[in-house]
Amino acid sequence: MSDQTMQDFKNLAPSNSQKFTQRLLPLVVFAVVVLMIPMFNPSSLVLTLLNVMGINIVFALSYNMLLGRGGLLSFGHAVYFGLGGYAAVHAMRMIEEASYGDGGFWASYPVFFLPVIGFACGALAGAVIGWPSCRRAGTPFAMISLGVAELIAAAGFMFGSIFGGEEGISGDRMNGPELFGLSLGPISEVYWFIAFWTIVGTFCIYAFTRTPLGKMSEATRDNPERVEFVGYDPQRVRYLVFIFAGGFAGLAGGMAAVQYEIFTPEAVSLAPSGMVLLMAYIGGIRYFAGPIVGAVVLTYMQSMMSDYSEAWLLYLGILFMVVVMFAPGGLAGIVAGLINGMRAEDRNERIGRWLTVSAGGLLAFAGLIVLIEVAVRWSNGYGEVFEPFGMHLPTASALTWALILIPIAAGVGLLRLAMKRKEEGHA
Amino acid sequence: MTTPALSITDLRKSFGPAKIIQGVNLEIEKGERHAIIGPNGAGKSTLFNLISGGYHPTSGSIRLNGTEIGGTKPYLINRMGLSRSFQVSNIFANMSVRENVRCGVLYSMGYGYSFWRNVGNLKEVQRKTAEILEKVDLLDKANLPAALLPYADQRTLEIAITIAGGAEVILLDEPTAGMSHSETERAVALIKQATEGKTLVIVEHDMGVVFNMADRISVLVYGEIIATGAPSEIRGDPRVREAYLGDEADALENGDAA
Amino acid sequence: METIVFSLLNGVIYGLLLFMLSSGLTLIFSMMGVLNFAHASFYMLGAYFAYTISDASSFWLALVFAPILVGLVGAAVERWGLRTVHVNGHVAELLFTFGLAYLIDEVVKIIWGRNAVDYQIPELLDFPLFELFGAQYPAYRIFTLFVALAMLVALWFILNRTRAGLIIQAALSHPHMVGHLGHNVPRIFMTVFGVGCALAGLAGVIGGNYLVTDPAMAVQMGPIVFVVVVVGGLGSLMGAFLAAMLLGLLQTFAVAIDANFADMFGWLGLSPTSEVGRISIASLAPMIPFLMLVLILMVRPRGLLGDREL
Amino acid sequence: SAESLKIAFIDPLSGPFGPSGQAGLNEWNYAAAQINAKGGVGGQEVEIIGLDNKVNPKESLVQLQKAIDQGVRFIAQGNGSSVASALIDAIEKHNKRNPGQEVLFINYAAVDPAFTNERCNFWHFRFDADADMKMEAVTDWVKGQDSIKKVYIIGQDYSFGKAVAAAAVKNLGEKRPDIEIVGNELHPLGKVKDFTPYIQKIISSGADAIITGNWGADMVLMIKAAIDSGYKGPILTYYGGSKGAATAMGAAAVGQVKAIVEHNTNLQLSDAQTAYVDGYEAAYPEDNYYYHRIHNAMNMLAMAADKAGSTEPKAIAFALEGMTYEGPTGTLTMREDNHQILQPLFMSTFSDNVTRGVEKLPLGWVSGDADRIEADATRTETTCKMERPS
Amino acid sequence: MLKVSDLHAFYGKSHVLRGVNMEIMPGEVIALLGRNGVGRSTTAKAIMGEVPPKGEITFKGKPISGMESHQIAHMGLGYVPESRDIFPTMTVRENLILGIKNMKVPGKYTVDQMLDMFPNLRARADNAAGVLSGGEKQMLTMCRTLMGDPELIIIDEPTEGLAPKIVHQIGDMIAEIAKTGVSILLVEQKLSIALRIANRVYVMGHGEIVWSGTPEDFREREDVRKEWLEV
Ligand SMILES: Nc1ncnc2c1ncn2[C@@H]1O[C@H](COP(=O)(O)OP(=O)(O)OP(=O)(O)O)[C@@H](O)[C@H]1O
Ligand SMILES: Nc1ncnc2c1ncn2[C@@H]1O[C@H](COP(=O)(O)OP(=O)(O)OP(=O)(O)O)[C@@H](O)[C@H]1O
Ligand SMILES: CC(C)C[C@H](N)C(=O)O
Ligand SMILES: [Mg+2]
Ligand SMILES: [Mg+2]
Repeated sequence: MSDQTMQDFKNLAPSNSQKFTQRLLPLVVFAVVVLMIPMFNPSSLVLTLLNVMGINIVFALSYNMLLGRGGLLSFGHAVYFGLGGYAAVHAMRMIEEASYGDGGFWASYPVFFLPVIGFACGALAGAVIGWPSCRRAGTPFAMISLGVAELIAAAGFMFGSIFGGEEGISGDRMNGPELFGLSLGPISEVYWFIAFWTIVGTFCIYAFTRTPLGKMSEATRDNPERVEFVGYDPQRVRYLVFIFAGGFAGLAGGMAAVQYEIFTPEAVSLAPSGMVLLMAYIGGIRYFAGPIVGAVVLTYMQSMMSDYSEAWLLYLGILFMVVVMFAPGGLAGIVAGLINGMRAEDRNERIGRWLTVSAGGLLAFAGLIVLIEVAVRWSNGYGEVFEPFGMHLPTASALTWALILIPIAAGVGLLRLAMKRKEEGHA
Repeated sequence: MTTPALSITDLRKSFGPAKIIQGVNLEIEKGERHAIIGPNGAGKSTLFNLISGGYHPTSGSIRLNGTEIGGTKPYLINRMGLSRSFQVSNIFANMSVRENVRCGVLYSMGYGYSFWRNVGNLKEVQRKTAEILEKVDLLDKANLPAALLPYADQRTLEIAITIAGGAEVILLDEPTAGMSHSETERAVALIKQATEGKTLVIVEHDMGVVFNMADRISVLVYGEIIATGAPSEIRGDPRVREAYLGDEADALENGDAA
Repeated sequence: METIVFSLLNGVIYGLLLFMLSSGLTLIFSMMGVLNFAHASFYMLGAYFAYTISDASSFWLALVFAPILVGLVGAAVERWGLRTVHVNGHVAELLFTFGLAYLIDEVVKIIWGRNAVDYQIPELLDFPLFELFGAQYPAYRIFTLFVALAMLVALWFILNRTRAGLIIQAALSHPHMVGHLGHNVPRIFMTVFGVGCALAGLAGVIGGNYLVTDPAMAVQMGPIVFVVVVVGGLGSLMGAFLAAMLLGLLQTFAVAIDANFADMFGWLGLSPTSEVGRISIASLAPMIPFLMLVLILMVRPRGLLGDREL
Repeated sequence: SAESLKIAFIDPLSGPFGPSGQAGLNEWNYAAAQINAKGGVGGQEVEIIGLDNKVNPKESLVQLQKAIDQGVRFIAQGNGSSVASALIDAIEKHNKRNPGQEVLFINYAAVDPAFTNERCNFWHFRFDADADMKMEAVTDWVKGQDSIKKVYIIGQDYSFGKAVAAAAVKNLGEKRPDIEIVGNELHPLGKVKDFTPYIQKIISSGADAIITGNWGADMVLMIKAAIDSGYKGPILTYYGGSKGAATAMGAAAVGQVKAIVEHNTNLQLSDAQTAYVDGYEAAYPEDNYYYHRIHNAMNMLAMAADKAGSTEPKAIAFALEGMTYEGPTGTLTMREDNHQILQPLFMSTFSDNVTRGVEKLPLGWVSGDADRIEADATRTETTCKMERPS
Repeated sequence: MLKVSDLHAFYGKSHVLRGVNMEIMPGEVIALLGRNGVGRSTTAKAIMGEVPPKGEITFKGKPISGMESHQIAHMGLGYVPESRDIFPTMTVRENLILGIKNMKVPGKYTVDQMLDMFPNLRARADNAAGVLSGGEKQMLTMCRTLMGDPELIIIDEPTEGLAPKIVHQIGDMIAEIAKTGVSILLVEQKLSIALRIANRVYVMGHGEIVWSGTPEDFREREDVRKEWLEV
């Protein structure tokens, strides 16, 4: 081979500075943000929220190893989260027992490293369950994952000593040796624990995407048939990825075990599996950062929006459907589209269109909010009235209906306009 | 005499009642360029599928360098040094051209299912990828998504993935299908160069390509090989004319391929 | 003896209910390839519509109009939702219906409240039909049986007498081509989806007062519907029927059996006081469908009577 | 001070147990309004914050954390011993980790006996009779019924259901060794939609009576299936008064269904108490006055605050220990040794001869003089070794 | 019968058709020739509505641009695309049945008559069409379109990827179809076939028609051939 080729090739490959800005920098920024948060003295409410976000970030990233990277749609990923978490809670109890009892291995095991147990157990579960499930991709895989999830969830109420039945299993995180001077009692100390593992998890999952196995998992997603003819067994690729995804879900489970100090069989059921699917998808499965965005947004909605509106799940459903229909790249895809668009030559045209779309979307959404909130209050039947910005919007008032119908109509109109312009623009 | 690269004896394949391959015998020497021609539906692609592990033979034997491979999984056969391309482009559409080729390279370089190495740091892999890309002249398109390549380039990429693993025996299924004249010429040159010294089995309907490239030609009709021989023999064979070439044989004789 | 007769009867009726619920999905899934996650939500809508209609007028009107309404909702969903995501493939469609399930659940909660509504069996059918071993058997259950059988016959007729199935299947691989052959694909898709949903709605009318009409009914039934369709086999109505019956009977029998693992496997040395030994067969009932699902997918991916793999 | 005293009410507000939780929330709200009209608790206005936990322990802890983060110091919960168990644990940990910010747990219905025995805890006070105490009363009634020869026990598969079953087996064995227990079964909590197979099993077993601790939808659906299938024997319940059960039973169940309760609205009520009940039913026309113990708890809380001269949970807890309260049904005592209330209990029967019906029906719950069990008679031995903060 | 005037078409930003004009009379067989990539397939797609057309297209006097593809088909316009698009999971017979537009009105051919005409297909009648070989697929596609009794068929590259002998058979088949009175617009590269069966020839270059005339004229015009067809 000529030196010339190597030269050309080097030019094609990203330069070191590109590598740094595109790969390392985002991770570093992420870590710095995480480390700086405590400097703002967040309240325990905020800390709780952040901790849950951290757990969900790792969980959603692990899910995306399957869905986004591996093309495997799973409805049972919470199984590995749950099993990892259960293992960690059991370990936590053993640490407690050992430190009050006769010592031994568990007495010297720091709670700080429980996520490692979670990882091991999640990976083990992945190894066992993945064996039958990874033989085929696509719908059979999805259906098996659903079946397995329901099976394990049902078993949750059967094997009391493992899952604890309705009561679940709980533990106390303040036992065993302390690490880094963290007693893990107050939530502010748990924050450091979560921060540490969020960064470790994120980094490891990112690193995984850059390994030969990670790359071949993408290849298998795109074209399993061809993968066979370049020397790989697609089942094996899926299986290995599945084990890792299970492991990282278990890691997140271990983080959750320390945060909540309790696990109930509900943790392995369909509901949290659905939630992580929503997180990854809404965030954007084709982007590494997508699930992170999704986890942050959905956790916020789940914990905070549920205080403002009883119908938050409805908003979530709508958000999800809008993403599926109009933005398959998810929130991250929208952001990436904006950034690319800013660089495109027809920038001005695009900005105009975006503005129209956002205005239309916001208007339609505002109308929808009024509709939903008025409906919720009507449905509760306590005679409560929706009063945004000091307005008084009872069900019967004409103003209410005007505020519902006019923005929706105007919004839809604007959206159509934008759509039409886009078509024309392409012509 | 050395063992043939590929030796097929009494190979049969039926799908239900339909007997598609009905007793094929074929030996291909190391370093030979062998073309398989035959009417549509004769079973050429099926034969390729049998050799490369896509289908299980109903009976008969296929030996690669003396080792039986009939019914072995495709990825195992591939690891033994046999690689194939597809009649309909079968590439990794969501990946870049470079990544496509790299997928073909990874296993052969011993990086199988490794999950502790960063692909970016695998120097040999990068060098090999670049080498292949250069060979097929796709270096300048290395970072384009494969799906956005023009049709002819996708066909070329198909070939690139096939040769990337460094297999000694290469099967190409209609590599120039759908290409224009100039593209076909380029592809032929490229294939010749890239498979220098390797064993090549090729299926083609473009007689220009076939007669230009092949050392020997086999004619497959209704699942049976009715003739094998040097291009000149095949051209003259009346059975081949009757079953396959039709009027085109005359055109070929006039040196004016379709 | 009593147990066997009761379980048979209950099992058959529960099985028929499952069949009613899943027949619409079989239709949609096998014709359009859409694994409609919201199918059970349409079932729920059927129950709620029926509740509202029968509250205002009569159950018999509800029996007719609730399914039609649900069908219209389904058609609308196809027209303004699914159609947009169709181009992005089956996974996108599945995800769309997944979101739709959330949406319908929440809307139902807003309109009809978070707790069960009082959807009652019509007076005309609210009497014990016969007495068996000292227990009375409600007439409504037998009514259910007849509705389900009528549905089976009607569906079988539709599937075997129309070309719509072929056209849709063709459109899955090459939608444009089907248009060039002169078929109005979008309209057929919309109709099939609507009819499938209407069938779910009918199941809701019947199942809502047989069981309970509450916002959790969709979540509870959703996964089981998949089990029926997948175990029965893609594209096979008879398969779905068989699978539903099998599931109904197995689950009912499990509940009726008064034994635990120790009773069954005591000869293996399983102690009746151990955790595993204490597990009762009855408590296995909720696991049975999913066990079946996983096993079938592993052993026979085309299902009991399916004509192609999932 | 102007600051209100917040009580976080963590119970199911949706799902199969939603009606039970919602009724509880309504009564807490009413009790708060009533006490506020009298000047509140320790001079502070009481505010109830309803939080939905879907009967899930983990979700409850999430809600607990949220409540605590908002400065709530009092937690009320009742629906589900599974949840109560998690709350007791979590509150204990919280109180240990955050001295000076303790939280008090007011349990108005979770009756797993463990909470006032081996798992008793200083921060937990129970205002309902526990499962053992209630079962004593139930089996005392069975003792007098010679016609009952076979009993079927059915319950929900969790600590409370198990506690009921265990107590029933133990007590029947002591009081009526001749009775055969023909079935002792647990079913999943809140998941069964059709109880007919269970009921047919019970009928086939030849049971003369059913004992069940079921509540919420599990109660309503089970009793509906029993009536529909023509089961005729007595059904002895803890929670026959669950919302919706009366409608499901209808006149067919008159005299057949019994429930062990601390109150029913057909007792001899004082005028004040009548007005109180009327006030509730006027404020919540969809509900009936049911959780009398909530109103007891609210009044005792106010008394404790007055006694302690503070609304600090720790002070209130100490004040509550051993406190007696003259309630409408008699004298109530909060046991000091295990934080279990002692109050009169009533075996009540579903009847069509009522002055106050429930669920807008001419049917309701009555109890005669013989059905009253005095507070002292309900006392049980406790294994509690209470650890008190200094 | 079909009249195309000033037809433009775009793929994204690229302007592929730049004002195509052509006309097909009833019963005519027209060959559309041109080098790879000049836009012949795009012309076909634009007529069929698969690519949004800009310009005027009338069929039997009625404008058809902007119509849904099934409406176009019902007007009597058949299309055999380059990609063939057989329905792989269905049997050959089912593929043919799908060609029928209206089950209630009997067409010129029944499925059985069609299979009789093509013994190759009859042999595979109950096999999944996906496993047919290239030539068989091509035949099936044409037969399927014929089942709908079109008055004009647009056939795009029917001989691509076929064995030399089959190429001739396909040519004969098209000539055969033309004899039944159906008009044909044939997009073809192989001159031998195109010139053999066409009444008239259009030559396309860079998204425009650059020459038109009879096959006889075409044979004379070495220059057209050199400039627009050879590489
Ligand atoms: N999986 C299968 N099941 C049934 N029949 C099959 C299957 N695969 C191929 N066939 C049949 O085998 C015959 C040979 O097909 P094959 O694809 O090998 O032909 P070919 O020689 O490659 O033709 P072409 O040159 O057109 O590509 C065809 O008639 C086809 O219908
Ligand atoms: N889907 C598409 N997106 C973008 N460009 C396209 C698309 N399809 C075709 N083109 C481009 O449009 C031009 C005309 O394509 P067309 O398929 O009409 O050519 P053709 O004359 O039929 O040639 P061929 O011999 O390749 O069939 C080509 O340059 C082609 O690259
Ligand atoms: C509200 C109550 C019915 C709760 C039940 N007694 C329990 O302890 O779980
Ligand atoms: Mg072939
Ligand atoms: Mg073309």
